Amino acid sequence: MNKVLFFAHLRDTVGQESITIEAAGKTVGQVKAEMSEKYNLQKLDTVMTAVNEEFASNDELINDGDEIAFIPPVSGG
Amino acid sequence: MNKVLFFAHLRDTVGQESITIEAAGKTVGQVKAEMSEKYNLQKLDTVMTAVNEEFASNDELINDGDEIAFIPPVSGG
Amino acid sequence: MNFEIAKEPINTQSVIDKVVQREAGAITTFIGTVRELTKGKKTLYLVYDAYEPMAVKKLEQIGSEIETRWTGAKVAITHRVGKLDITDIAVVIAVSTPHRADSYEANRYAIERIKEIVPIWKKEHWEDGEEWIGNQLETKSYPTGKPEEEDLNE
Amino acid sequence: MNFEIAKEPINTQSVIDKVVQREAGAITTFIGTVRELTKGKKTLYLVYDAYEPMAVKKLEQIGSEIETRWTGAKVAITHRVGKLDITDIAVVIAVSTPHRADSYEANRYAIERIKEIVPIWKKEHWEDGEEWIGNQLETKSYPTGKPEEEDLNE
Repeated sequence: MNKVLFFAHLRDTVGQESITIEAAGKTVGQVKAEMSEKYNLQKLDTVMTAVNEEFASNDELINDGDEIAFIPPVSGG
Repeated sequence: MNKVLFFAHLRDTVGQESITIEAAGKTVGQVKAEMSEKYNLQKLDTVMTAVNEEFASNDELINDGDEIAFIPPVSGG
Repeated sequence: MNFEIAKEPINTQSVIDKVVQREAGAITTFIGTVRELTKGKKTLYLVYDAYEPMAVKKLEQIGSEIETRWTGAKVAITHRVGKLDITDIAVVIAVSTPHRADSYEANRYAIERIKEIVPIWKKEHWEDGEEWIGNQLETKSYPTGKPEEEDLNE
Repeated sequence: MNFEIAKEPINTQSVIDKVVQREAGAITTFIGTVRELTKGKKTLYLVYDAYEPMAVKKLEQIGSEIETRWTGAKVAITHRVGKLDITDIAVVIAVSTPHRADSYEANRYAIERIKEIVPIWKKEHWEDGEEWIGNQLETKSYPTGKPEEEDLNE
């Protein structure tokens, strides 16, 4: 099982802070595409992904238990 | 009468914080030269002068009552 | 804990205290405050949200980057989350270094880097609406899905 | 009184408080502290002396210069005099501006300008002696007897 976290406008669109999916064996890019389709997420090319709290490339493979987070352009400071 | 103030190493050399002289009608440069000779002050070309708390050129004329200060290279901050 | 996400108002002095060192001749601080007007539009308040554990890690990473790049530098950063009113403090960055030029440069590096890689977002609230602020120009994309080294040197 | 010479320890927060403004998104502070080692030589303590009324005027002048050059900037500077131990604060400069780049630049300008025109001197005390510190390289001279505009842009 994998927890998927949403932040900022993605959270507003999805309507949930997190969901749980089965993503082991998929790539970050595949999960991103699935989420995009399921929730009709826009401008996903500007959204980064983190796996276990570290930025991950689209081609990185997800393992069971990994926490996935979608990181829209940040605006701290 | 004019008060002349010395700071930092000039004060150590002169041995006094200030002296009183008669400088009305003289230029800053003249007073500087007199002080230099009287107290054997070194490197006076690196020393700025202030008249009434404002930097003054060597050719500025001193009026009675003006306060003259010799300002060695500063090192605040 | 030199790198923190805070739910309560930030005490600037306590952040500064973390970087005091006998080898330092200079401490710079950057205090990001909530400005009332942005491009003529009046902000009522902001809400900051963060992916907290990752945000702390990324602040720590920025600290390591600075300590590698500027010898003798010591860094502390606290970023606030939650609702902030005008003039409230969103972030405090303190950097101490032996010499002053480094202190300004390293501090500036920290704030630019925060705006690049630390998962914190602000939502602006105006009289006529609200919006999550991202990369405002929407010129940035991440083809590989993560920030690249050159994103820093824009 | 945004520009002060202080005989007692400087409270950094109180200097920062003077520049808080609703229009500001950034406040930078520079805190000059007494460093233990300079070029490998161990400082025991420093003594700062000032031509106080003129020093205050010159700090005010620096504030005016900044407020002219960086629109919307607000400045406060306090410089300490007397005996200072290692890590003690010699000077605090606080600058607030609408945008952060200005805040760093204006703050940096202030410290460089202090080292140029504000009549304050430090005497370093080492184990084997003491000395008033001036322009250490002794490369600077004032042919007209006062600092020139171009002295700033070295």
